[in-house]
Amino acid sequence: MLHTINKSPFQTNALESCLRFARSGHSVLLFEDGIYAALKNTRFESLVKSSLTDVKIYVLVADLEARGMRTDNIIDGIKTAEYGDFVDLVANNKSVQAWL
Amino acid sequence: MLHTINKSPFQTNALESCLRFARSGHSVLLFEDGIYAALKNTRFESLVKSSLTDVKIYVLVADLEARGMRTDNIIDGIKTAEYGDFVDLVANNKSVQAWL
Amino acid sequence: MEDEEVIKKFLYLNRKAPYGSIYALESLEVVLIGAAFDQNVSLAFIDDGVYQLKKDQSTDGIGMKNFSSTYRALGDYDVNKIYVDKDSMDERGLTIDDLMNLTYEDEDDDYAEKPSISILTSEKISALMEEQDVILSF
Amino acid sequence: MEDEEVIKKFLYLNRKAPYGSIYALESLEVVLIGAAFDQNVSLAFIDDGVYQLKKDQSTDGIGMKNFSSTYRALGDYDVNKIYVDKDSMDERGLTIDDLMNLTYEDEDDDYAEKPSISILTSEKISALMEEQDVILSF
Amino acid sequence: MKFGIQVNEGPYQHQSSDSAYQFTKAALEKGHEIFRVFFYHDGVNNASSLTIPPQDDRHIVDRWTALAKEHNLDLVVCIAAAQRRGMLDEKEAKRQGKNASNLAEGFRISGLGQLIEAGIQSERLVVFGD
Amino acid sequence: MKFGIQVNEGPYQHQSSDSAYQFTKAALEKGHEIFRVFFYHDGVNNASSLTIPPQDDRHIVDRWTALAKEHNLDLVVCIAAAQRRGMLDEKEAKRQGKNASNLAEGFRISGLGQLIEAGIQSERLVVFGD
Repeated sequence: MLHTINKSPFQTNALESCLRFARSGHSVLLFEDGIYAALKNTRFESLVKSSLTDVKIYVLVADLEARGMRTDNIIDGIKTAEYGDFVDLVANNKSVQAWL
Repeated sequence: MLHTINKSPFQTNALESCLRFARSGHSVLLFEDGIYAALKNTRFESLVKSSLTDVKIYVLVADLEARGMRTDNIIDGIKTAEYGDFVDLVANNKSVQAWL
Repeated sequence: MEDEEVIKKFLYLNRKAPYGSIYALESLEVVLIGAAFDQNVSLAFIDDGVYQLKKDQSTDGIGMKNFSSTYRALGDYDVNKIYVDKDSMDERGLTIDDLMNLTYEDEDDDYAEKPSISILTSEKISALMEEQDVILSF
Repeated sequence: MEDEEVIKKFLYLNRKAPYGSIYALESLEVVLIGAAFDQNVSLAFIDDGVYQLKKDQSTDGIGMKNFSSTYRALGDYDVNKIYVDKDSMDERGLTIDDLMNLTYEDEDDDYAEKPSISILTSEKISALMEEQDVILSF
Repeated sequence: MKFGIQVNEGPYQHQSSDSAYQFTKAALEKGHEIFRVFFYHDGVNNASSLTIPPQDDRHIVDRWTALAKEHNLDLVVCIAAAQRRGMLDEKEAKRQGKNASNLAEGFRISGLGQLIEAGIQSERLVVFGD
Repeated sequence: MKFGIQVNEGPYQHQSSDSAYQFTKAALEKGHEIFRVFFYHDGVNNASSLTIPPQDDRHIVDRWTALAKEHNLDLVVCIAAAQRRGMLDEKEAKRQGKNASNLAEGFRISGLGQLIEAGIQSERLVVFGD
């Protein structure tokens, strides 16, 4: 199952709520303002790092770069994705939950 | 100075951010989904209670009742307000910051 | 060639408080229309979504339409699998007594009136989400 | 009778990240128009608003207009009091080196180029807010 | 006292527009003056003449129009925000070669300077948004 | 594979509408089929024919219209959500006694059943919103 998050973890509870319900083996895509959850050295780094043992996390590069961040700013273990990879993630998972 | 909060403390960081910047003697009006911060027995009760020593907190009764809550559900020390009181709060403070 | 009739598991996942935004109301409008399609429908209420089911809503003061009675009608539309996240209730200090009493008549049990709402652990809500074909998120 | 010219303290308070919503861009549009009014203008960036000033923004991939260069033009409009909340920077792991280098030419000091951005404690931002006549919140 | 009001969200989607209306009405009832209501961001959509809400719901646009008529309010829609979102008066529609306009009665379209002016001329500015 | 797309926010205010477009385009480029794009909530505002963005910005409405033409997409605007927000096609405008309509080329207005149908007929439904 794929979870998508488009909100900053500092602004809304979408990330925390998603990680509470995501199960082992699920994938999480961070995009739009959700990309801030993928970055090193933030208040959410340890939460995100610890969840990486259960879920696969992807971050949309186009949204990362728009916001002045680079792929070497992201937490080790988070994978980068283009829009095409986003499409593949949707295709390869049975369903999608958008944490709006 | 008056601060207004129209977001649920469970959904966004508006309450926490407001209380971080509000100074002693300021007033805070909780309205729309912000009224949930005024209720007893929530995860935010202790944060709100402790802030009452510094700031005055008001809750808009119309929004409280719309959401099925009553004035006896609110934390002791929080004052109730009608729209007219909201107007008075604006008039009686030099400026208003809306924590959107 | 005739199409086989598709029956999918639809989950309406509600995470927003009522009135502050229109998501609760317009989610309910989809549920009502969707009820005509004979799919396997569940509703879940998590995070601030649990506030949608709070009883005693009274919107006279804000001049908006009180749509909470519509939840009571869901049973008549055969929408009777309504799941509420216990952790979300707990952190809001809510119990089942704070919610509207939503029921349906069980046609397999001599039309006995039964409760539609079940309060589930987050683990069970997760399992519910995982078994869906379609999740409509509000 | 002629009106006295009113000079008020205007604070633009920015709390949202750029691109995810239009608030950052449309806030900047107000600042630019407002610069023509000879008021006492300050900008504050707190919470996710600090991300608006992140350098190296590149929006080719999302097909949206990159408006970050407009912040660089603020100095030319005599908008040079730009305050950033230190706590917001800290919890995001950001330092001043991560932000765009915004400057202005100080006409009272032989047009020397000076930095527009000051990083302030939350206490100082609170004091700044308190002394304003008008706060425009974005 | 003289108030300025800023409305940042469209009708129905967010309560902001309702709250702004209730606040404005209460301020008028208390004898205050509303210098201007300025519609910005998605707030410009409050001015659509094509809005048709369900019969059992409030009509947010007509409600603003009626309040403006009763109290001679200045309801100003930001032109930059309006054009991005498809809100045009007749004059602008003609200028832009569009065959329709959709600005409701009681509203006028003008520039962002009107918001700054509201900040200067009003004794209080109150912002309603998301 | 067959995708359904739901768009919940209007153009420009939130990135959702941009993301939905980029996703849809990428899915088509990968050879997938888009069963339908359904515009709900403020998403209906993506269909406004009166939108005039600044010249240096993307034209979100025209971009959807062009993509629909190129790939024969079914762009459906929810009628209930649309009426609340002042989005009308010509027929509905006539029926409601409105003197203007504002539905852009390539979009059609229909009922919520079209969203359910998209959920049933598509192999995946992807929601973009705020």
